Amino acid sequence: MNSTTRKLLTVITESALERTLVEDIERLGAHGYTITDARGKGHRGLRSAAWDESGNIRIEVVCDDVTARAIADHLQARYYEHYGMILFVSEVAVLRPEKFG
Amino acid sequence: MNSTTRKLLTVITESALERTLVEDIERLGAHGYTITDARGKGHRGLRSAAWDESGNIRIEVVCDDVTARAIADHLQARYYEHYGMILFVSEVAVLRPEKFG
Amino acid sequence: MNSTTRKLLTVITESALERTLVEDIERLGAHGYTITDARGKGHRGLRSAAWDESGNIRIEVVCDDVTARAIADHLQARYYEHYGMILFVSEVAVLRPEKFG
Amino acid sequence: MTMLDPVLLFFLLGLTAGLLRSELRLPAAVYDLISMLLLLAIGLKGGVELAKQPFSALAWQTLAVMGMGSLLALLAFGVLRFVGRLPRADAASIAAHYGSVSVATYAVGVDYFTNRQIDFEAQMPLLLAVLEIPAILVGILLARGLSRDMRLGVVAREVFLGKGIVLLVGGLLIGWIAGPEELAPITPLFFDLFKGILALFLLEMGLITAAQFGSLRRYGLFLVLFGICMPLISSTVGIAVGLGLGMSLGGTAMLGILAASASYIAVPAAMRISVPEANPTLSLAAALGVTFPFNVLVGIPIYHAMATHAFELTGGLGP
Amino acid sequence: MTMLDPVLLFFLLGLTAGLLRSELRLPAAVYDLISMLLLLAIGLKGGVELAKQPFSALAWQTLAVMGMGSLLALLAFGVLRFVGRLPRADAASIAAHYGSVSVATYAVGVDYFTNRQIDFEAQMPLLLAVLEIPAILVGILLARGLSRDMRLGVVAREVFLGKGIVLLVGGLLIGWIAGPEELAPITPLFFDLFKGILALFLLEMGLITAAQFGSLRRYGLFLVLFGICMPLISSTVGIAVGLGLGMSLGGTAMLGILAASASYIAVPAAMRISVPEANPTLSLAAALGVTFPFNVLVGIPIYHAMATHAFELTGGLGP
Amino acid sequence: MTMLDPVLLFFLLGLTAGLLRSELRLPAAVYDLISMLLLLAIGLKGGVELAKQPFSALAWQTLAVMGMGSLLALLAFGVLRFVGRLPRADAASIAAHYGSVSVATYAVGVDYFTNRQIDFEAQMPLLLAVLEIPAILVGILLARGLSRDMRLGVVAREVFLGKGIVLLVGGLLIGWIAGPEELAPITPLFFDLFKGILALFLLEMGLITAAQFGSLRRYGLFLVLFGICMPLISSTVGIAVGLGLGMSLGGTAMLGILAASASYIAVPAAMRISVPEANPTLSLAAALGVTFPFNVLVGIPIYHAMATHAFELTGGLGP
Ligand SMILES: Nc1ncnc2c1ncn2[C@@H]1O[C@H](COP(=O)(O)O)[C@@H](O)[C@H]1O
Ligand SMILES: Nc1ncnc2c1ncn2[C@@H]1O[C@H](COP(=O)(O)O)[C@@H](O)[C@H]1O
Ligand SMILES: Nc1ncnc2c1ncn2[C@@H]1O[C@H](COP(=O)(O)O)[C@@H](O)[C@H]1O
Ligand code: NA
Ligand code: NA
Ligand code: NA
Repeated sequence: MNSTTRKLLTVITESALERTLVEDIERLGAHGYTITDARGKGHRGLRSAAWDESGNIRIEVVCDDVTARAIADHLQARYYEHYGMILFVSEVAVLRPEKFG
Repeated sequence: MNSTTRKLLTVITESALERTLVEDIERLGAHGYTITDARGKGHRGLRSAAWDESGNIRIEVVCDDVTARAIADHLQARYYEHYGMILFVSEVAVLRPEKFG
Repeated sequence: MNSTTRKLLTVITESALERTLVEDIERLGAHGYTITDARGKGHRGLRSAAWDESGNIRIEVVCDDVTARAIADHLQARYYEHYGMILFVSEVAVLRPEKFG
Repeated sequence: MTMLDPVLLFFLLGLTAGLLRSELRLPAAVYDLISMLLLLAIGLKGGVELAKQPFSALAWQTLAVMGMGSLLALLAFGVLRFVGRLPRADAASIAAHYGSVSVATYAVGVDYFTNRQIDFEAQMPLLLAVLEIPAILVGILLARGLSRDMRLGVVAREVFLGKGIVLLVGGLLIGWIAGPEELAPITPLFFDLFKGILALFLLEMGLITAAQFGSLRRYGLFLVLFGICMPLISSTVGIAVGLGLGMSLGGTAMLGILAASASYIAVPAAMRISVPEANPTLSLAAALGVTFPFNVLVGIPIYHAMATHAFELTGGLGP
Repeated sequence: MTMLDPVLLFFLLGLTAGLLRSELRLPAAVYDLISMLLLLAIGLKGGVELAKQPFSALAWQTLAVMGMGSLLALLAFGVLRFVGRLPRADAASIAAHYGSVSVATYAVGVDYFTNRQIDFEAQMPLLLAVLEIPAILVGILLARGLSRDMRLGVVAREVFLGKGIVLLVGGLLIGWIAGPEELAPITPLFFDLFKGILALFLLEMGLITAAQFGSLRRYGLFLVLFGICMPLISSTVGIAVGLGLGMSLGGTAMLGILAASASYIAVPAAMRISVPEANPTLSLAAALGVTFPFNVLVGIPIYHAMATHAFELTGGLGP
Repeated sequence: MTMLDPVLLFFLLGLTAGLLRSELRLPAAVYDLISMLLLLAIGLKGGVELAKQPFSALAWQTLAVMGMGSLLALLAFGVLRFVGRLPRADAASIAAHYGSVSVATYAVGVDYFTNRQIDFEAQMPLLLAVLEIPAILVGILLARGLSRDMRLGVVAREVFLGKGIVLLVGGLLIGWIAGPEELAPITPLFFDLFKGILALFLLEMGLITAAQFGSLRRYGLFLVLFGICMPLISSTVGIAVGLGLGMSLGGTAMLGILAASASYIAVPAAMRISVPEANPTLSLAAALGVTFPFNVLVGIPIYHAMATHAFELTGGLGP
């Protein structure tokens, strides 16, 4: 296991943003992303996923430090104020570091 | 990216517990939570999600150290013995630390 | 909270591999696993989950260092070249370490 | 008598189960399937009818109805901003919801008139689709003015290519091109099951409505009053437009129902993207928590009575 | 002849596919939709029938049937604890499953009697709903005694507001209030498709049953024997109660089927919360892996024959 | 005239919505449900028909058709490897797709001939199931040779126990055992709704097809040409085999359609596991992005005309 560390950026936000966020994330240099459907509760109340638009998505991006910072900054500036959104970053060891830029 | 660290507590357990756990988690001071549906296998055998009740849920809570400890202790005391449940905690960097108490 | 650290291994790959991977993971010594359905994009293009086989799965395994290494090595050798797959490892604190081998 | 309609009983069942915090909920995939079937069925039926008759007046009606949608949004904005003293963005967003339409309310209306064997114009589903659009644009203009970056391209895509319009207009076109004979073999799914599927849909609507009551309590009396009075005003406008366009009694009442209804699918999605600072809970609570149940449980018969009365007074105006 | 019923063939297809470890599985959302449709259909049909007739004896029958459910749970507990030597919690939990009922078995019973044009009492769906409850309470009492914190509030909510009872009772009420004429337009979905949907449901039940066989192997012969003998005993009790209540042949046999069936939805969920120390695998393996296939494949004709025989002997007792 | 078939209009609606990047998409669970219903319906209908007649020639036809599938895969491999200069693994994988069959294309063919009241042999669904298999084995052999570890066990399980074959063959057996009378109560779901469900399915197929166009652009002209010419060649082979087997006009044309169609479900899954180095995007782009729309929009009438012409020339050969 020949590994290096990268950042794992996780964003949890409203399903309605999926298309826009994915464009932003790719534009800011991520080489990939993974999305799962989720529900939850936060400052903006319950998001129950009773129908499509009322749910959350959970986006994960594995990338280098600079990209993670760029995406986080962009999301914070652009969406944080008006959308249900949280965002956190952790360190992960990856196998093929070149895959993640 | 002006960040601080918080705890990310992840609980994987039986779907049947969703309602109760969510109440517990809020009562113990978490400011939010995120749930995704999952399936899996552990000491209590396969949980295949073939129907609703036979699946797992995966609950994530971002919170401060004390809250994470409180929730983990409570879940361990109350549910660990009789329910399929695992629980792990990692460090994450968050953007707006005030959001997570 | 009487905790120890373990590894959390996360694999994101094509749904078609679910059955085989689960067998591999159990054979290599993991005591359990959790699976969620996902979609995403990477070097092999979009995986949209429009139908079952076209989606991804996200497998999580909490285990000790040796097992994580064994699984990661095996997956890298066996699947990395020809399948859409990423894999990353992080440190997590667990409650009942004996549960995870 | 109306209350015996099983479709409404399903709504009440959902509402009750929701208020009692039952475990009952439809999986999102089922909700999606059911709403797709309804939208396609409404479109197909409209398309078949359209094909049967000349539609010279159509362009004119479309324009009139778009004007109506804009007017209703402006009206609602006035009330919300100056009577309700809501922030500009919230007033604009809620106004967009009320200038637009609810497919579920329309479907209950169709059911109501079908039960009573009252005909209405074939172009109704087209007007339904058309009505989704202008209020959204008005809402954005009200929130932003003309000055700033409006992301109109994104919004237009969101609206015109949203599920609702694609299925409704797609169904219309298919029904229109294929005609009743070619369509016959697919009627068992789209037409025979229509009312059963509508019943399931309203069960879920009841559950969703119940979930809005919490927010209502928080945002108080004004929203509730608005959610009841606004459809009464809107329906009057709708009925006047119907009369003005020389529609039949059924069509006039239907236009009243459309005017009275408030969107809860296309508009929320569009507003989320173009007026993000508006609180989406407010508009959903009003549209889903008050106006929808009001319309389906008591509004529709009222609008029907209003249209009948108007017809008696005028004998139908028309161009 | 019975084995030609396509509904059973679908069950066997699912069972075979499951045992061969085929990839086949229904998405959870589809399972949910299908079981909702079945529960609503059973309720609606029962409600329509109930509306047709006076139901003076209803309260009395409800009580008798609740007593039966409690008795069956006690009986099962005795066998499990003293013959099977299972731990108290496990015995109590399994007993609760067998004192309660399985909607899928009931639906196959309905299909069986419909095929043979044998009538049964209109209140059957109501008794089905009623029977879900007492065994759960008895099970909790057996596991806990009266002393400790029983979380009865939580359990009651779980049971009364669980999906099963809400849809069954909701359907009954809607059918009863609306009546057959108002219901006519929703029959294509709920009644005409009933047997097709039941077939799909049994396909999935076959897959689920197959998945239980692994646990069965682990827990051995006693569970298998129990899963076959208990329904034979219970059905005798059910038939005796049916006779005692003066029911028709169809109704008596149906009560035998209800008594013989073991819950695998409402009770597992309730037991998980109120008797968590019971191993849920045991009860599911017995109820789903043994008793369900036994009942639908060979039990139902047996109970029918038993009821017929009892009728010949007694001529129907009744109050 | 053909283009008025609503089923094709639904396909075009999906295609258009997909190309315009609409939000429209079916949840995966709904896609699963719909494809299950189609597979079961095709199987059941075939089974009922099979039961009606003696089928002495069946084993012989099955063998001939398996030969045809292998031959088509070899043919496609030759073209892809030596004309298209594709890598061995890719050529083998795409060849397997084209030697196998597409259930969706078959269903559109059924619809086409039903509309025109042209009969075809009852064993068609059986041949459909049988045709899925040989091309997969040929594809693997072509990619690997006979030497290396072929994981044939895994592949066989994947193929024989895959959803497609289990439901198709399961349906056939159920239809065959139960017979038309026992099946009658489940026809409202499986037969009456068939065409409506096929319409929904083709809506989704349109969306999926549109999603392949991006990859097509990348992999260029050769794939497009192959995706159009290959089915024209294959259908000729299929029609020749049909004639040789002495089939009716409808059956011969159907065999042409089956030969022309390319798998996009069973084969991709099997190739992913047994020939992982083949790029799955290539085969999906050709099969779904070119051949499927070509077949359903223009191919089927062509193959029908070809079969008619062949019949006129030969008067039907047959053994
Ligand atoms: N403390 C938290 N832990 C985990 N998830 C959270 C937390 N806070 C918010 N979320 C998730 O993020 C979504 C949006 O959060 P908010 O903007 O606070 O409403 C919620 O619906 C939750 O799914
Ligand atoms: N080692 C593990 N790694 C990842 N997930 C696990 C592990 N052990 C258990 N799980 C998950 O936790 C659930 C309950 O675990 P258990 O209580 O061990 O049966 C399982 O169904 C899995 O989804
Ligand atoms: N940088 C990344 N961050 C998060 N997920 C990724 C990333 N790259 C790939 N993935 C996921 O892994 C799957 C397979 O990746 P690939 O092999 O690169 O096509 C993709 O479909 C994504 O779901
Ligand atoms: Na309106
Ligand atoms: Na019972
Ligand atoms: Na072919």
